Amino acid sequence: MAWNVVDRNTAGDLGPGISDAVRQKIRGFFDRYPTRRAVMLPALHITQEALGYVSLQAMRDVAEELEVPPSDVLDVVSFYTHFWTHPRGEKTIMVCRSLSCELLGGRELVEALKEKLGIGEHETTPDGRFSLMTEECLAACDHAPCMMINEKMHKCVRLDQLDQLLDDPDNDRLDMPRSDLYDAPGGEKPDYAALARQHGHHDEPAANAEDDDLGYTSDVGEMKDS
Amino acid sequence: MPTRWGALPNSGIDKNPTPVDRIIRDPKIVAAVALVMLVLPPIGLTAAWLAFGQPLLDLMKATDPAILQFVFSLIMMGLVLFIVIHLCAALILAERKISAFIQDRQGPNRVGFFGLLQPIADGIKFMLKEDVTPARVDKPIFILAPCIAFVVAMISFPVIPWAGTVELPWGGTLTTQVASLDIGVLYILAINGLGVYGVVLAGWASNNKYAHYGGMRAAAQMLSYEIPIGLGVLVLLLVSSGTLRLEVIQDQQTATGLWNVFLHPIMFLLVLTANYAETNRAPFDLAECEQELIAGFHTEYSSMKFALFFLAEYAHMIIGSAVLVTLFLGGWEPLPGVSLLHGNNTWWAALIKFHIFWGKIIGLIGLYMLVRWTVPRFRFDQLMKLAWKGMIPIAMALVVIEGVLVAVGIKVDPTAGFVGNFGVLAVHLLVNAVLLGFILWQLSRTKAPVTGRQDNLPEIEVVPSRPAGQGGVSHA
Amino acid sequence: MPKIIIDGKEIECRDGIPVLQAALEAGWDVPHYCYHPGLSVVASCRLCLMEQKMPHPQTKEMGWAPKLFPSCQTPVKDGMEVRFHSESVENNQKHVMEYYLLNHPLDCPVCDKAGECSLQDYSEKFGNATSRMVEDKHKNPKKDIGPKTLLYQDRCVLCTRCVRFADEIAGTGELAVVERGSRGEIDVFPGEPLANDLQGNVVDLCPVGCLLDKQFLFRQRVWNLQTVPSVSPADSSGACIWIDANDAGVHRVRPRFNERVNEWWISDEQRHGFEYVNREDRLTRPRIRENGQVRGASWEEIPAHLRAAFAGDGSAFVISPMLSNEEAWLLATFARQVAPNAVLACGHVPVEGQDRSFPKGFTIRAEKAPNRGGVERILAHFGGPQMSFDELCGQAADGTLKAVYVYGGYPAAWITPAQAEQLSRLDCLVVHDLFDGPLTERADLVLPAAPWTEREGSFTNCDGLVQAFERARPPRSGIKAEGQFFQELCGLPGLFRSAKIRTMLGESIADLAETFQPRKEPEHAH
Amino acid sequence: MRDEDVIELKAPELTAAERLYLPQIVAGFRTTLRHMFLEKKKRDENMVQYPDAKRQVRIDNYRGVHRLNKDPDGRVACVACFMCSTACPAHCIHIEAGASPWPDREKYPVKFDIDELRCIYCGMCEEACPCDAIELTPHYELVARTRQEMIFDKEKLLHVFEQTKHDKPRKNPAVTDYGLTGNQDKAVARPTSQTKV
Repeated sequence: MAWNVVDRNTAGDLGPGISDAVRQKIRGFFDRYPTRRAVMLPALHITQEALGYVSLQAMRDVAEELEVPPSDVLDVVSFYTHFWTHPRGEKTIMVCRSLSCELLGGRELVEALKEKLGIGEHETTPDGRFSLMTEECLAACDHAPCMMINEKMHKCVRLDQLDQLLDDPDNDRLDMPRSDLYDAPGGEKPDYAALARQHGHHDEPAANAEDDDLGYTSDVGEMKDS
Repeated sequence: MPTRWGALPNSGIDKNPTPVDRIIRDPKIVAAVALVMLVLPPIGLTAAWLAFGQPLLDLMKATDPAILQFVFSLIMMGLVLFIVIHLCAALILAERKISAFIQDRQGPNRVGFFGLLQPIADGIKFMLKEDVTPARVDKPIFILAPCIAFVVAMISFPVIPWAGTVELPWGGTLTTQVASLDIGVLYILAINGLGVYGVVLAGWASNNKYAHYGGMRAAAQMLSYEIPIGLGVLVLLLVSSGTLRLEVIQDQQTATGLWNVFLHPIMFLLVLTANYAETNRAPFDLAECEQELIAGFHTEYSSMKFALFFLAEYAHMIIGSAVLVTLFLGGWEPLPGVSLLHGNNTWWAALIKFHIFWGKIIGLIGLYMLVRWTVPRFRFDQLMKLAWKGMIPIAMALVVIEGVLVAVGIKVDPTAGFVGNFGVLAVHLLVNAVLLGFILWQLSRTKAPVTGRQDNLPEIEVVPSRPAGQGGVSHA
Repeated sequence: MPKIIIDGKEIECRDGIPVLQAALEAGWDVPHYCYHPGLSVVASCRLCLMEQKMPHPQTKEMGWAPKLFPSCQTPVKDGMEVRFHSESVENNQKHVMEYYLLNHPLDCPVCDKAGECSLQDYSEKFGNATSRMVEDKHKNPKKDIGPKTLLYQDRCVLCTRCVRFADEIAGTGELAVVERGSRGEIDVFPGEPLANDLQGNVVDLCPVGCLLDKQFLFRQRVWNLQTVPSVSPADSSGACIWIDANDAGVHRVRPRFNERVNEWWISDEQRHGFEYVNREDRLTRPRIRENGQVRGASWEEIPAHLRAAFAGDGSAFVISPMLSNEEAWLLATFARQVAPNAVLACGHVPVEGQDRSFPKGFTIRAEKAPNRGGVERILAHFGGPQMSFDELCGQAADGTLKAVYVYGGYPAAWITPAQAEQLSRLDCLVVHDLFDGPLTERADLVLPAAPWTEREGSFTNCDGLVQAFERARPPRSGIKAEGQFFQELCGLPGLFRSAKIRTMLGESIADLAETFQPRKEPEHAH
Repeated sequence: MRDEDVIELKAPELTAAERLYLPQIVAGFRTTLRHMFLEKKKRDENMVQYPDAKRQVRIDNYRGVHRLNKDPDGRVACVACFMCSTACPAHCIHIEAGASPWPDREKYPVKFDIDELRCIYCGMCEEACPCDAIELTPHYELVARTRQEMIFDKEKLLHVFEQTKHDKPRKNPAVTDYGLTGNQDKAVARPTSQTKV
């Protein structure tokens, strides 16, 4: 085809894969979840901590571990802006692109950063120092426009502050790894059946499902094949 | 966007005219040719007369009058054939020019100055065209049909009294009428009746449904319109002459100066109209109407076969006009009411008579053409209605009336002259006026819508439409 | 059977289906993209929203709920009352349609889906004529996502039918939604193209022109096609299909709903395997060998020739499983007429590997002929000497058989050179086939066959289900369709009509006369 | 439609004189004779000696021979959408589409034949064309020696464009992305994580 088509039949350079240590760490989460697919997010966090980003090869490896198609992993990785699909700089600049920040100068901020760093969104400077991305909301609308460098939030950013903010060594601080937010591996596995009963989960249809007269439920689990 | 108008670049055709183009379009050259053609024959004839005149006269004096008449008849036949064929060519050009002028066009103007050489080009083209005979035609009849059409058109001419008789200075007479038949009028009617064969056979043999329709229509049409002609002739015979000889009917008009057209104006119109129908010309060209039947009976004909049909049509016009001139328009007499040339049988009078006769024919043909380009074509039902419900009853009424008139003694007296027959003329004009009034009265009694459809169409039932809002959106 | 009230009209519907499906089956035209009866429900397109009567929270009085409900996700319940023709529902449809068209490129003239595109239909029926968006449209990439499929992302409405199909029906999950929100795209993992054996169905599933079949790409505009119901001969499953054809040939095969066999799907070989019917090198003229010379023959002289050649002993008829029940019956009848002791053999049955089943039960059969069951039943009914095709070849080689009539009709070369060699030793070999091959070279009489698109009849599938198929195209010039030819051989007058022959066939084999008609799917169901 | 919307027309009736034909025919003679003799001057003034000179035609909407327009790069502007052949009441347009060899366009006509003998010159194709690729030119001189010559293929139609583009330039095809620049630039390609991979 002569016109512009992105070829998906062949992959180019997939990047680095994950090491055995990482695989072991991922497998450590398997017990804690009812399915392996559920380990997706911890596994990706572990991978991103190990590689700095989630390469395509790493996605394949994770998919292999979790026994899901690699496209599912790509689905999740691309859904969350915090997963990087290509190498990230030392400092990641995240600028809010939501309404409040947009109205109070967020876009100018992004444009200024792009000009200053010479890169576009989701790109990294050639020297590997900065990466730039935009975020949906940094949850500081009252201090718009705001941006985050690595894990540190800067509020009410003015354009003339940018140089100072970028050079601030305090930005090098990295918070604790994301995967640590999940329960440590090896802990006790919850009783999912009990939880399901408690919350009326659809895995076990609750006996009181017909408490409403007309039973208007959005649950289609009971729908037969039509 | 405003509309832009512009001339398109010319094609290369006429940027480089050929030498032939240059010659035939040069008015000077064409004028010179015409001059030569006009001047040379008289000079040649004069020279020939000076050289051979006296010996020729001597020879003629010495010849048996019967043989002289025979030779003269042959010469007349040749002359008439020559005139008819050449007149046809000229009439075709005339028709094209007249139609063009009527339609605000120029008509043929490329071949020769004013298109005068167009008939020659047409003739050459007719002869050079491929003569196509379609695969599944009935071949003998297919070839025979145009011949019949042409021959039938031509064999009526001998009975026309072109210029009466010529008394030779040394005694004896020659008649310009080739065949002075006792049944002249019947002969004309009979031969005219044969004309339909050419058309019907052509339509049949072509094995083409359009041609077939054309032929069938032509048959019905010609049969229908022969009746008014026959009745018209009957009226003439009753009132005027009591003879079937054309030259006698003609002589009677010149003797009294009372042309039959004044005695029988309505009958004249009927016969004229029927003549149009007999020749298959507009507004009665149902047999070949282009819009419905492509070209009707001659759809499959090409080249000279087609040309024969063409010639036959024009020959029919000429013969029809000649008959009308003879029967109704006083023949070779120049003016009505007086007898200028009656009884003058000198050779120069014959020459003048001959020219006047042809002049009247050409005048009638001019009327033919004017009618063709003025009156729209009839629909077939209208055509039949006109003949059977219009013309034939009127003609029959006239026959009855004339019969009554003859019975009470009101009849043209050939010896009484114009004044002596004035009473007869007055009675006839009165009768015609009364008949016209009766026709108008009848027409005003019945009704016919402008659309020309049948008179008594059933009323269209109007179905009340659905009340609004009942349609609704259907989900099913 | 629950009864529900839609727009004030009470309808009866099947149990356990969503309101949307009930409405569609009752004849309502409800716009929807993401809902498909064969897939799980995600309720993401928001086009099928309806109004529903619910009890007021305080007064418990029944009234229209202020919020709209996705009809695809609401199961029917006896006595419920909903409506689709109300201002709020129609407003919703209008605005959602406008939203879908925000970034949709107006390239309908070059889009293969144009003419059968839900976006076109819905924007005409339910949408606005104009878009209020003044900003530039986003332009998404066009992707080559597999050997047989293209994905034009800028036309996508993200209904995720294709993703769900890959996950649930094919079970391979190549497709995924990457990114999110307004940037969402359908994509495959790089290097893992959409290559499963059912993938062609995503093209049918796609309500817009986003997923395109490379075989049909740019080939015809759909409004120039005539659609005819048929049955796929690609394997023995008897999958129901639509054949889209016009004067230029057969262009496309699409699945036809059949609850007993293939539901809404067909496999790729059923979908793409028709191209042989359009091949230029098909046989189109009978050929006869006389005194070593091959000459073209006319169909009129052939019956007499066959009767003469097969009258004696040692004649055999090979009846291919590519033939329909009616044709096989007519040919066997003729065989018994002309030679009561003729051997009847079922033709070669191509088999590839094993049956393969997919998660929801769709099965690709290993047996690649449509009618082995029917032909075998008919042969069994006729009785007399019978043998397998291999045995027949052997007997032909050792001279037991004198004259053999071989009907082929396979889409590709089918006979081994050894078998061809064995058959070539016969006194008289008649080959009735689609293409020239090793057998036609040796044949004394070659008859051109018509592919199934140019015939009509019925196939008996591997489960004994008899299904009728119609003729999509007239036989190519010079070919006499099998049914007509065999009928003339048998001496039956008139034009071949499969239903008539089926009735005659039913007098001896009753259950072959009963054809199965799938449930009729609503026009706008998917 | 309601009953009150229906206007019933009654054809006027012919008078007796009209049904007699003769007065009408005489009136007709008046008209034809007037044209024949009195309007000669008007006739001569309006006369165009056709092959030597040509009538002025309305270039923008005269419906003569077809042409297939080229875009500024000299490529055929047609995108093979079949709209013209669909709209054509005489079924005289035959197109075979194929994948275009150019990057900015995906479809183009591999074959594009118009049977000029079958065509009724109604201009529907021009109306239907979404990228103004097919147009009717003011040229009405269309002759050939065989029927085959009158089936214009793509090359010939493009050649007609070359011949007529000075008389009638191509309309501005800002209707779609296809053809000229149009709003090709307006569509914005946007970066995604995927495109960067």
